[in-house]
Parts: sequence; C-alpha cells; structure tokens
Amino acid sequence: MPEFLQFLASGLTVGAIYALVALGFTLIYNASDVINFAQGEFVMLGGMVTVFATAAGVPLPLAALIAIVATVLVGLALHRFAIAPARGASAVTLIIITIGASILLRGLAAVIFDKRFHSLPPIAGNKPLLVGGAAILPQSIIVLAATAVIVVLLWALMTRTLIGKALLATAANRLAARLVGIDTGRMVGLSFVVSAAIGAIGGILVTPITLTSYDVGTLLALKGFAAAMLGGMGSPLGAVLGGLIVGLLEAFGAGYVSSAYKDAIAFLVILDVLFVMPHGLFGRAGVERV
Amino acid sequence: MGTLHVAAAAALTTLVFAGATTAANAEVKIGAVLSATGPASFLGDPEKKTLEMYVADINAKGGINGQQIKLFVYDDGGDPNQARTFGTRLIEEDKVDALLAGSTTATTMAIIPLAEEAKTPLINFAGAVQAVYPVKPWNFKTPHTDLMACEKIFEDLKKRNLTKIAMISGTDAFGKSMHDQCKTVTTKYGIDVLHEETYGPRDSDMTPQLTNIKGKAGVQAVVNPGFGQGPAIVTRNYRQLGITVPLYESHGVGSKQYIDLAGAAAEGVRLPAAALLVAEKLPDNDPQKKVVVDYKKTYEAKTGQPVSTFGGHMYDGLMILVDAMKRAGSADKAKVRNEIEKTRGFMGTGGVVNMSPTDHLGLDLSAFRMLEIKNGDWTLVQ
Amino acid sequence: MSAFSVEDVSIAFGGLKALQNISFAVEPGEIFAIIGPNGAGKTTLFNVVSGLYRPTQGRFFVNGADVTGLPPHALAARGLSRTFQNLQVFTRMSAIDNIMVGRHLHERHGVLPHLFALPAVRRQNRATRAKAMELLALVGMMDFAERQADGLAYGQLKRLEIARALATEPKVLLLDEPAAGCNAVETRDIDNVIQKVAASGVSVVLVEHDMRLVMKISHRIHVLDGGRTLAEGTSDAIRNDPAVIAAYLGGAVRGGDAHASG
Amino acid sequence: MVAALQTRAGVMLLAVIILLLPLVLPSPFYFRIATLVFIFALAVLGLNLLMGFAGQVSLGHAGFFGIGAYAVAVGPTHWGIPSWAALILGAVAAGLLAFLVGRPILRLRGHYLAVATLGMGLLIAMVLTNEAQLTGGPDGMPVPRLDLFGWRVRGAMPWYWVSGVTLAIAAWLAANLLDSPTGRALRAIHDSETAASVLGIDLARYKLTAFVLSAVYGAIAGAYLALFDGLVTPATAGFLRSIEFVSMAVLGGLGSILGSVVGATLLVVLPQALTVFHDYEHIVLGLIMIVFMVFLRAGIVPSLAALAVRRKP
Repeated sequence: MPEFLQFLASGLTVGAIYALVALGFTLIYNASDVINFAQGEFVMLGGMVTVFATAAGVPLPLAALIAIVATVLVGLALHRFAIAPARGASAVTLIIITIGASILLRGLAAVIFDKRFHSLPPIAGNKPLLVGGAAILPQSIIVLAATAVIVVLLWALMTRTLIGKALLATAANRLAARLVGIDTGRMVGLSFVVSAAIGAIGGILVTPITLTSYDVGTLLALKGFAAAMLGGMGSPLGAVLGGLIVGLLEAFGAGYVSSAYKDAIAFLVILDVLFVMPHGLFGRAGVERV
Repeated sequence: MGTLHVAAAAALTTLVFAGATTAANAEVKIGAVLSATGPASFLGDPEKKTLEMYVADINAKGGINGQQIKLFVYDDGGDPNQARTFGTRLIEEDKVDALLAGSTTATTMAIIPLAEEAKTPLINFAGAVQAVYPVKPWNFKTPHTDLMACEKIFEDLKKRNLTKIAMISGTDAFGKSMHDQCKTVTTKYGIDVLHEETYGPRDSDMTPQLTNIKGKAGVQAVVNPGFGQGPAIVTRNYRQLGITVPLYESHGVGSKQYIDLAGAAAEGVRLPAAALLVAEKLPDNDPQKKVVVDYKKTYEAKTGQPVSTFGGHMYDGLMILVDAMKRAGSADKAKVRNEIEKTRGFMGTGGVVNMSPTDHLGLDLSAFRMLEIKNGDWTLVQ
Repeated sequence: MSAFSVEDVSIAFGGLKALQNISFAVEPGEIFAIIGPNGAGKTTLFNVVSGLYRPTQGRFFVNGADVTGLPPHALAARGLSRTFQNLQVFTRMSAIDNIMVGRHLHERHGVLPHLFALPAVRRQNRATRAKAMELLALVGMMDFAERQADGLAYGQLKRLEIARALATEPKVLLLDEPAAGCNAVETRDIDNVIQKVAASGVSVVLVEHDMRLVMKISHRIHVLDGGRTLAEGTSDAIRNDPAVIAAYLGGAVRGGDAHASG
Repeated sequence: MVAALQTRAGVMLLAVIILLLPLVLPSPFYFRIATLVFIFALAVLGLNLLMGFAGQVSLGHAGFFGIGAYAVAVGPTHWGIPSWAALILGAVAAGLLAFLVGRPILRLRGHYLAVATLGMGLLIAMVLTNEAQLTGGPDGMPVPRLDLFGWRVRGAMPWYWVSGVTLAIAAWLAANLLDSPTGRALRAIHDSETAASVLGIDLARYKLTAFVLSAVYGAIAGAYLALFDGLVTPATAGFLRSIEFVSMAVLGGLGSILGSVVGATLLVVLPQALTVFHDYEHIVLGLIMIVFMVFLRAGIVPSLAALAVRRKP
C-alpha cells in the first residue's frame, strides 16, 4: 500500500507537468489548428529565466514574474513573426514552423543562458510529507494545486468573460466567428499568450523537482502532445486528464512492471485507447459534413 | 564613402597580412568533434570550452615548435552519423594533423575507423572500455574507463563490508555501459546485486524505482551509474523516500554542479572521481596538486562555471598531444603517434598517465580517489 | 426488379431523427427526383445510401441485392455513384486526372506493375485517358482538361463531378443539386446530360432545388419534409398535391429558398 | 499528364545530376555529403509517398529506417546472414510491420495519426535500446561491410554510386506510381477521402499500400546508412530523426519527388555550412526553417515551380 501511494504521488506530479504542457497545446490548437511544438520551450524559458534572474540577485517572486512576462513576449513574437505571416498555410507547414521556432529558442537559450542543468529552491521546503507511508514533497502538492487553479481559471475565462467566449467561438468556427465581428487573428495571438504563460508557470513550479536546462523542451513537447491526443485534441479537460494518465502510467509502469519499458507501456496504452476511441477520451467525434 | 574605402583597404591588408603569416609560418592543425549540444552536452560543453581556452593560451605563448595552432571544432550534437561526417571533414578538407574527438562512446566509435584509415593520431574522451581496448595504433583515450570506476566503488564497498547491493542505472549509453562493466566484476569483489532498476536519461522522477529498491530486503548499499542530471534527481528522491543505506554515485557525476542540484540530499554520498574535484583539499605533497589546482582556477575564472572532470579529460588530451608534438619536433602524424605512445609520467587532471604499445589509456586505479560529500563539499575518503 | 430500392430507412443523430421510414424504388433508365425544403433530409439520405452514414434502421438494394452497411467503395463497385452538394473535387489534380480517378473500378490493379510502369499499365493509362476525354467532351469541358481543378469555375466543377461520377459507369447515379449555382445555359447542358445518361439505362436519383429542371426531366418525384415522406408521384401529381404546396409555402414563409417556389 | 511529364522531367534531372556531380566534387568529404543526401532523400521519398501523395502524416518514419539499419547490423553479426540478404530481409520486415500495424493505425486521422505513428516509432527505438544482447544497447553496434559478389563496398565513392543509383531508381518507381491508378487513388485520397471512396477506392487498402511502400523505402535507406557508416545506434530510429525526415519532406515540398531530394540536401548541407556560426548555428537553422516555410509555404520545389509558372506570360 505505501508503494501504491508512492507510485500514485510520483505519477500525479509528473502527470501534472505533462498536463500543463498538454493544456498549452490544446489552447493554441483550438484557436488556430496549430500544433505548437515550441510549447516545451515555453516551459524551459519559465524555468531558465527564473533561475538566471534569481542568480542575478532578483528576489524569487519578482524573478518568476519576469520569467512569465518574458515567456509571454516570446509567445507573442512567435505568433507575430512566424505564425501570423503564414496564415492559411497547411497544418504540416505550420508544424514545421513551430519546430523551427523550437530549435531557434533552444539555440538562443544555449547562448544567452548556458547548457548546464539548474534548480530552484522549493517554495515550501524539501521535507517530505508522510502520507500512509508514502513520502510526498510539498512542491509536488503545489504543482498539483497550481494545475487545478489554472484549469479553474481557464474555465472561468472561457465561460464567464467576453474574451473567453470569443476564444471559444474562434475555436468552434473561425469563419463564423469572423462574421460576427471577432478579430480571430487577435484571438490566436491571445491563445499564444495564455499558452506561453501556462508553460512559464509550469516551468517555474516544476524546476525545483525536475531541474531544468536549455533543452528540456523537446521531451516535454513530446509527452505533452501525446497527453493532449490521449485526452482528445481540443478538450482542455481531456488535456489535463491525458497528462495525469500518462504520468500515472509511467509511474505504475516503472513501479510494477519494468522501468526499462515504462515509456513503452504509456505509449501502448495511448495506442490502444486511440484504436478504440479514434478521437481520444474527450475529443469531438463529430459527423463529417459532405 | 571615405570610411567604406578605408574599411575595404583595411580588410584587404588584413587578408594579405594573414596570408603572409601563414605562408611564412605553417600552422599545426588540430581538429575536434565534440557533443557540445544535445544529450551529451554535459560532456562536450566543458570539453569545448577547455580546448578553446587552452589553445588560445598556447598560441599566445608562441604555439608549438614555433607554430601556431589552428583549431577546428565541430559540434556533432551527440549523433554518431554527424560525428563521422565532421571527422571526415577534418581529415579530408581541413587536413588536420591530429584529432581530439569523441565525447561519447558512440561518437568515438564512429571516428576511430577514420583516424585509423587516415593514419592520424586521435585522442578520444569516451567513457567505455571499448573506446580503447583492443588497442588500435592511432587511437588513444584520456578518461578513466567505467570498469575502473566500478572497481573503485566495489573496493570501497568491500572495505566497508557491504556486499549486497542494488543498482539503479541510466538507460543512456554511459549508464548502460557502466552497469554492464560492473556486472563483469561482481564475483571478483564478492558483490551480490540483489535488485536492478533503470531510468531514462531525461526522466524527472525516479521514486517508483527507488521505492522498489527500498522494499527489497537485505540491500546494504545502492550504486547509481549515470551522468547528467539523472544522478541529482536519484539522490533527491533517495532522501525523499528516507532510504538510509549508503548511496554510491559514479564518476559520471564529475562536477560540483551535482552538489548544487542535489543540495542537502547529497550529504554522505560517495563516488569515485579524479583528484580535480578536490584540488585544493589534496595534501601539498600530492604530485597532482599543482596541475589540478591550476586547471581548476583557470577554468572557473574563464567560464564562471564549476570545473568538471570532463573538461579535465580534454586538458589532459590536449597536453599529451602538445607534449608529443614538442618531443617529435613537428606535427608529423607518425612521429606524433609514436611520441604519444611513449608518454610516461604525464601528470594530468585524471591521474598519472603511462602509455605503452599495449596500453593507450595509461591510467591505473590509483587515478581515482574515493570522495564523500560532507557539508556540501567533497572530502577525500582516507 | 428495381435498379435501386430503399426500404424503410431511418437514421438518427443523437436524439435527432433525420430520416424516418423512407421507402422508394427506382427503375432502370428512370429519372427520380427527391425534393423538399432545406433540412428535409435529402443530402442525409444520399449519405446513407452511398455508405457514408449507417442507417439506424432499414435496408437498401441495388438490382435486388441487399447492400446495406457496405462501405462506400464497395457500394461503388455494385454500381452506385454520386456527386456532392458542396463539391468534393480533387482540387490539386487536373480536370482530366479527376475523371481518370473515376475510372478506378475499371482498371487493373497491382502495385508492382504500377511501380515498374509495365507496358500493360501504360496501355491502360492511355485507354483511361481516352475515356476520360470522352466524358469531358460530354460535359463540354474538353478545353479545360489540363487545368488544375482549383482554378475552375463553380459551374465547371459541378459538371466535372458529374463526369467523374459517370466515369465509374454506374447503374445508379445519385446527383446532389447538379444545377445549383449554374447559369441558364449550363443548367440546360446539365439537363441534357442527365437525360442522355438516363436514356442509356442508368437510374438517376436527383436532389435539386431548381423546380423547372425537376419538373421538366423527372419521371417521378419523391417529396421529403422534416425527414419524412410527404408525397411521391409524377410531376403533375406533385405539383397539385395540397400537402406539398403547404410544406413549400410554409417553407417559403420560414425563409426557405427562392428556387423552391419556381 | 502534364503533371506526370513534369515529374518525369524531375526524375531525369535528378539522374543527370547524380551522373555529373562527381565531376565537380573535390574530395571524399563531398562524396560523403552527397551520399548522405541520397540516403536521406531515399527515406524522405518514401515518407513523401505517404505524406505528400496520400496525405497521411507519420512522425515515426525513423522506426522503419532503424529496422533497416539494425537488420544489416544484427543479421550478419548474430545470425551469419550475408549483408545483402539482411538488407532485403530488413526491408521485408519493415514492410511486414507496416502492413500489420498499418490497418489499425491508419484508421486514425490527422494529429491522432501523428501521435500513433510517433508512438510506434518510439516503441521501435525503445526495443532497439533495451534489447542490448542483440542490438548493443544505447551505444549501438558495429556493422559489417557490404560484400556484393566479391566487391567490398566501402568508402565514399562506391557508396555514392550505390546510393545514387538506388535513389534514381526509387524516384523513377515513385514517378511511375504517381502516373498509375494507384498514384491517382493516393492523390485522390489526399484531396477528399469521401469522394475517393464513393468512386470505388478502398481507402484502407491504398493508405496501407503507401504506408508499406514508405516503410520499405525507409528501411532500405536505413540499411544503406548503417552499411555506409559501419555502425548503428538507437538514435537512428529516434524521434528526432523522424522529425528531421518530416522537416525535409515539408521543406522540400510535399508531393514532389524532386522536393524530397531538395529537402534532404538542405538539412544535410546546412549543419555543415552553418559551422561558420559556431555557437549560433542552431539559432540560424531555426530561423532558416521558419523563413523558408513562411515564404515558400508549399515547400521549396512546388512554390518555386508555381512562381516560375506565374512569371511566364
């Protein structure tokens, strides 16, 4: 039983990270049909900027704020200079653009920061809490709580504000949204801003647990993408659940089956789910109109 | 207008001047293929920094045999195919006199055949045994082998009477190779491996694996072959779970950065490492003290980053090569190769190097020191 | 035996009953029109009988053989072909290539011969091309053979789709609004083509809003409203059917389209 | 017909280039670069059959590349199979695997297909990494040289001809396919699956055909790379390699045979050319990819071809 709880805690912590990346994927996808493979770089930037700002003597909360703002600016620039000019290009073309952006951002980070790993001090100390024989880091709980808060805020933004509704409308039908006077280009830009901010917050919160470096983005993008697809592309709830499930599969796979094949287990399950549910757990199946 | 002309004239003069110097004074060409980016940048980055730093230094002091060194450095990103392409380029296009190449075992194995075929001396920086055994005429290596690291750990375990261990290894090339090497000498040291776990090179949480190790009865110590950030996370998770038996890291940790990342969790961890990590703590009569203190000071002053044994391996390689070229009195490939092979009593950051026709590594177990982390710093285990 | 018959077909999406208990039969060489206000279920019916949707109930037959539940490509092999209301042209292919795709069922297949461009394959290519040219001529588009489809006008695309559907040499041809968006001349051309096709023995099922065309060429008309059959009969009978008039007038009041009253 | 003629002209041009290039290549290093271009172009051409013709995305193409590469490593080393036979067996194995997993995977669409193929590629790479007894693990293993009836194929020059001739043949086959019922069916599927199916095209069958063909092309390319380099590592089958293939295919131009070669050339040559930027080379590489895709969004070859057509009066 303590093992089970320990695996659960591990899975939820890692899963929350994937969930935040998946959420970023989903938001941008909803607004623009773009799969943004530079999403992992947002997480990297959040962590790295905070690390280097604190190293320069900036207090942690301010450093975190700087990191979020910097990442949002990068997200905006990505949209303004790479995505918007290619409006109307095919989905694969846009994917290659985001891959190019990811290479570019990684290269910039290697030059501006460095190529070493870095950590941040945990917010609530390093002393693990003992729950039913399992040792859980306070930071893990903070990450999970933050994920929950972000999901709730996003939900409130989407359903309670005009901007959120415009964003939803853009996601549902871009042409119709434009016809009712929504500036869909701005909405896509907004989705980059929100995704970048979520990525940066994720990066800041998980760095004390997972460490960070200039090239952590690639793997996060890969896992986050898989999680988003498992959950069903376009569904924020699906993205979060997808992330948590992938994290849990890895943890239980490593704990109960084989640590060498834990990633394989996660992907086998994803494949099986997609074979049964070709649009993921919460994806819109939709009848094809002809 | 005027400034443009002046600039053009200046550029032309520089070109002519540069051409004149090269014509009058042939250069020594040294080529490097390193994994400065990618998953092994942990190794390649300090290697590249060290190389560029010291070549500039040597050139400032007049070069080798009165010739300046012209350095070619390429980044293979950890991809053996790229390493081979750049190796070919160095040999065919840049026509280098010697190679300092191969940050990882895989990239090194891609370059060795090129050096052999072109009869160009190569000093590599791979960890695994196969990067230097069986001996090939033109291939040399400076880092200790992972087998040596294992033996050093097992020696220490035996001394402490801890014979039942668990292993948690990275699935990257470094961790896998060291794990396999360790398994070849368990019987020699009477070590029982009760349980084995692995983790991916980029995993961010190893508590599931460590929970299984914790649950295994009779484990007296845990050994973690791995490099990069993995060992730091293993160490943190180890303390998080409250595992109390001794933890051994490998020489893949190799830098103060590990202590920074693992924090208080690193307390009490032991590992085999080169003297470089404890440079200032060496007794004054230690013959290695001067070279390691000098390198450490230079590196840390120039880069602002903590010194690592990986950069040290590059220092050793470069110096062995430079010494050999000086002894050969030229950059002639065959002569330089012979002189490298004759290296005796070279005092490097990795230990004393004594090469021979049957040993192109030249280090013995004494090159490794057993360290323990106390109060956030390395200490020598006596 | 009817060339094509539908028996008691129903389909529902979630709770929405899009079609309820539709039955009809079409004879060889007959032009059979299906009309009804927008949202009556005409296109849905086409999607069911061409295999894109699965009916929740009912069966349909080609030449007496039950073909319910077969995938679209298998239905095509049984002799069923169709066009689409909102075009499904292969936009990145030339006009002639579009029609050549339509010859798929009449070509010999085998990846290896295709890879090595064996003489038989090249002969076949030439034959397919010649046949495709004939069909382009039939719809009056000879001059546009090499034009990429996304550069063609709407009316041309409509005709291209008809030619492509004919390329399969169907026994039953389902035409979804073939004249929509076409001018008077184009409409007359299309009407000629349809009559020629029917005269050759093909059963034509036609969904169309242009009542002039429908009344002129249809042998029989089937009227749908709200997913149910409202009436079926010759054009004269339908023209004077009070239920139909009511539905269409209601439709017009509800904002139905202008063609409907024509 | 016109399209087919253009494609055939492209293949001819490619053949002429392969034939004449050795006249201007100054050293074995350049032969190596050209050989790498041919090998990667072969793999990308296969991917293009799937992505460019049939419109099905694959983020796991390197998995098949890896199977081919390990076939010529494991076969001769562990089972004493001659290299040429191992190459054929590897291609058959990759094709067979594609046939088996293709049916369920190709039912997925768009991004779901992307993630499924990504998973497939990762699983292959994981097996290659973890089954160390056979594959040498993460460090990889040496690959015995290819012996073709007594001719020992080694060095850049022979491999230039082997890979160049193979690429020309592969391009010719692809051009033939494009101008056949199968090719028309694939292109039709790309534009409208619905319309293709009501014209009698069995979608599953043709997608599977393209998938199997792309796997065979990929496996042969992988085997060539392994034989040429004399060693393989699991990175051969890795995710980054898959991404590289997709980038090559899209940069060069989806659906264009010549585009595959241009895309491969760009991404093989760029890392060599960008070494002048030292630490900034990745920044420049990323910028180049973005700029190319923004301004030549259909890919280099199709976009430039369209421009040339528009320029003509």
